[in-house]
Formats: sequence, C-alpha cells, structure tokens
Amino acid sequence: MLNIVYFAWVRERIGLPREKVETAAATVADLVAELIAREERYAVAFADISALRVAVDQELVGFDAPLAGVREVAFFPPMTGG
Amino acid sequence: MLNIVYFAWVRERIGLPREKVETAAATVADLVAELIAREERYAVAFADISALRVAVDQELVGFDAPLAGVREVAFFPPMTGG
Amino acid sequence: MVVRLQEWAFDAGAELNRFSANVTSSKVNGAGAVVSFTGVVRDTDDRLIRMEIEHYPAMTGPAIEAMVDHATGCWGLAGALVIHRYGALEPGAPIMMVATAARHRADAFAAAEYLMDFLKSRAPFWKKEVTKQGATWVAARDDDEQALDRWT
Amino acid sequence: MVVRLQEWAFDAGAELNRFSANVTSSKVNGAGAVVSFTGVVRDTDDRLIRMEIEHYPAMTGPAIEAMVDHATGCWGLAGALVIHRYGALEPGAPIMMVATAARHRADAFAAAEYLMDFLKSRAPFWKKEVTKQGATWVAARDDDEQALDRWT
Repeated sequence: MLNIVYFAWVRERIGLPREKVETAAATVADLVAELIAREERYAVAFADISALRVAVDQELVGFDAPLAGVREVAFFPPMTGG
Repeated sequence: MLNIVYFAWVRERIGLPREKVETAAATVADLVAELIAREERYAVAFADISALRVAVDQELVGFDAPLAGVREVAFFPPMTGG
Repeated sequence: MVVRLQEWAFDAGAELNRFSANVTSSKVNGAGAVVSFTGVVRDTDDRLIRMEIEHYPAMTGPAIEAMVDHATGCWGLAGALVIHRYGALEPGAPIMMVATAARHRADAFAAAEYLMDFLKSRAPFWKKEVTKQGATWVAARDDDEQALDRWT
Repeated sequence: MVVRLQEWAFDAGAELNRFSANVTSSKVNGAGAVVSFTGVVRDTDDRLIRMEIEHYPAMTGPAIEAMVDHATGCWGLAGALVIHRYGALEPGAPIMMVATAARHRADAFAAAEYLMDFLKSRAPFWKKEVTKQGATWVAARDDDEQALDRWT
C-alpha cells in the first residue's frame, strides 16, 4: 500500500488530503497515469504536470522517479513559503 | 583663516583635535606640505599620505582638491565604522 | 541551530535579541555580525481578510534543517534561526523570520539570503489569500525560482 | 528615514519591532520584507576591555543621510533605519544597526548590504580597541574597500 498526500489546490481539486492506494506503478509518472484514468477530478488536478511538484518519502524528485520501496508520495504546486 | 580638524591616530600624532591656520595653500597637497615643513609631529602624521583620507567642508576629496572658499579641512585614517 | 514551526504569533524583536545574546556571548566563537529577515503579511489595498498557510509536516522540519545545516557549513555561521508560522495569519503579522550570525557581515548576509531563497521555493509551504472577493492560492514567482540559480 | 547617532546603548529588538510596525502598517506602501543588520562588539579571546568610537559630528549625520537617500531611491524602500553609537562601548554591546523595508526581499537585502558597505568605509567613524595590552586603532580591511566596487 502506498500513501499519497495532496496539498494546496491539488488537495482541493482531488477533494481529499491523503489516501492509500494499491498500485504496481514503477514510477511517479506511471502512478499519475493510473490516477488520471481513475476519475475526472484526478484528470483535472494532473492536467498540467509542469505546474506540479512531487516528493517521495519527503524528498523532492522528478516525475520519472522510481516507486520501488517508497512509502509516501506527495503532490503539490510550487512552494510559496517565506 | 582655515579650520583644520584631525581624527583618530592623526589627531593623536599631531597632538590636537583642531586648529586654525593662516594659509595661502592652493590645494590640500600644498597645505600638507606647509604643515610638514612646520614641525616634526606633522611630518610624522603625514609621512604616508596613502594611509590618509581628507574631507573639505565635510565632503571626501582627493589631495589635489582646491582650497579656494573652503572653511574646514579634515584629515583622518580610512574609516572603520559599522 | 533553531528551527521552529508554529501556528501562534511570535515577537521578531524579542527573538532577535535572544538570538544575538546567544551567538555573541560565546568567547570562543563570538559573532560580530547578525542579519535578520522578517516576512510580514502584506495588504497593500486593504482587501485581505487573512492569509492561510498550509504545510507538509513530515517534510517541513527536515527540509529546513537541511538548508540550515548547509548554510551553517558553507558560511561558517556562529548560529542560525528559522521561525515559520502556518495556519491563519492576520494582515500585518510576521509570517516568518530568519536570523544568521557570523564573524563578518558578508557571510551573515549571504547565508540569510540563501536561506530565504530556499525557504521561498523549496520548503513545503503554500499560501492562500482570503479576501472579500474570495480565496486564491498565491502563485510562485518566476524570479523566486531563478534566485536559486545563484547558489549553484 | 531615521538616522540616529548616540553614545547610549540601544535595544536592537525593540528598534526592529518599532521599525517593522511603522513600515508595514501603511496600507498604501505596505512592505512585506524587513531586513536588519546588527554589529556587535566582538571579543573572541577575552582580551577586550572596551571599544572606543570616534566620529566627525559635522560630517557623520549628513554623510549617512545621503547614503540612506540613495538607497531609498535606488531600491524603492518603504523605510530605512540607521543607528550608530560612538564613545565607549563594552564587549558584547551592539555598535550599530541598519534596517530596511521593501515590497520584496531582494530590494531589502541589497539596500541593507549597500548601507553596511558604505557605513563601513565612507561614514566618518574610527574604532579603537582598548585591551589589557594597550590601545590600538582598528585598521581598515582591504575587502571592505573592495566591497564598494560592486555598487558602481
């Protein structure tokens, strides 16, 4: 089981802050494709991947990052701290 | 009459913080030459002109600055504020 | 190194004084230069009701600690402080502050700017502005992303 | 703009809070970014008895005001503060502080660094260190002079 967490407008578009999924996706990009195929709200949230950032196990990575051994994937817009 | 003021180790070497002089010096450099000729302590204070800074009427200038119309000349080492 | 994430307000002046007293009291590693940055909720046209800051708790602390570690080593800091609020913030309130201390000012300034650049674009915070007209997520600025380039 | 030259000590944190409240309260020109620098009398090896700062009263105020004017125009500051002490200062005491406020952090940082570079080498202050071994005028540092080059 993989934890997926969403923040900011990604969370709002998908309508939940976190969920657990059963997936065989090899990379983040594969996981995104699975989610998009699942429901319209995911397709809306992931429509423009260039507007999104992803972290696996709390480390920023690219969408080509492998998911083997990963426990948590986070999707969010570019950060606006400070 | 021209006011001359000295600061930091220039003041200490010359032994006074300010004095009034009667001078016909055309430039700061001419004034320095007059002072050096006057007494040993001035010669010591002005021995290395590259280690000194000068202001006329509270504006930093070079040693070639003219003295016409000037009321106050200040000699001091490089500043160490902040 | 002190990193604090909190919902409640803080007193930037009191934090600066406490930080300065700590980093300058050491006779061994006494710092002569202390730089601080404070970010405040701005409301230039009187529309803002509040700002809401969301963050990623599992990631925020470790990410900021890594930035502070890097800055401390890179510029030989005598100390560094990061405070960042989350939750609902009122206009005019401090959002966050950074303070750095070093022997000479160039290091303290560079480290503070580095920390701000990375906190802006690499720490997992998201700002939402709630106004009388509705709520909007603050967009990331291109020049904030570009600011990171100078540190590579 | 506030420029203060004084013999007595000041509370850097209280000054920062007062400055921030002023520059961020304006609805017209509200600043979101406040940068401060505090310089502290350093005593790394426990030798210093006191620091003495001499200045040129007729020149100091006008020279600093000109620097602050330039910085305010150059970086569109919402406000700027300079406090500089003179006379006898105890180890650990704040010597001086600069604070700048702007809409964005890059301007506040640049203006604070500019003011520090010019205060170091172009404001008429001279520091003398009084130790158990005697008194020495602090020598100007070559890199302080070189730091001015980046602003031209």
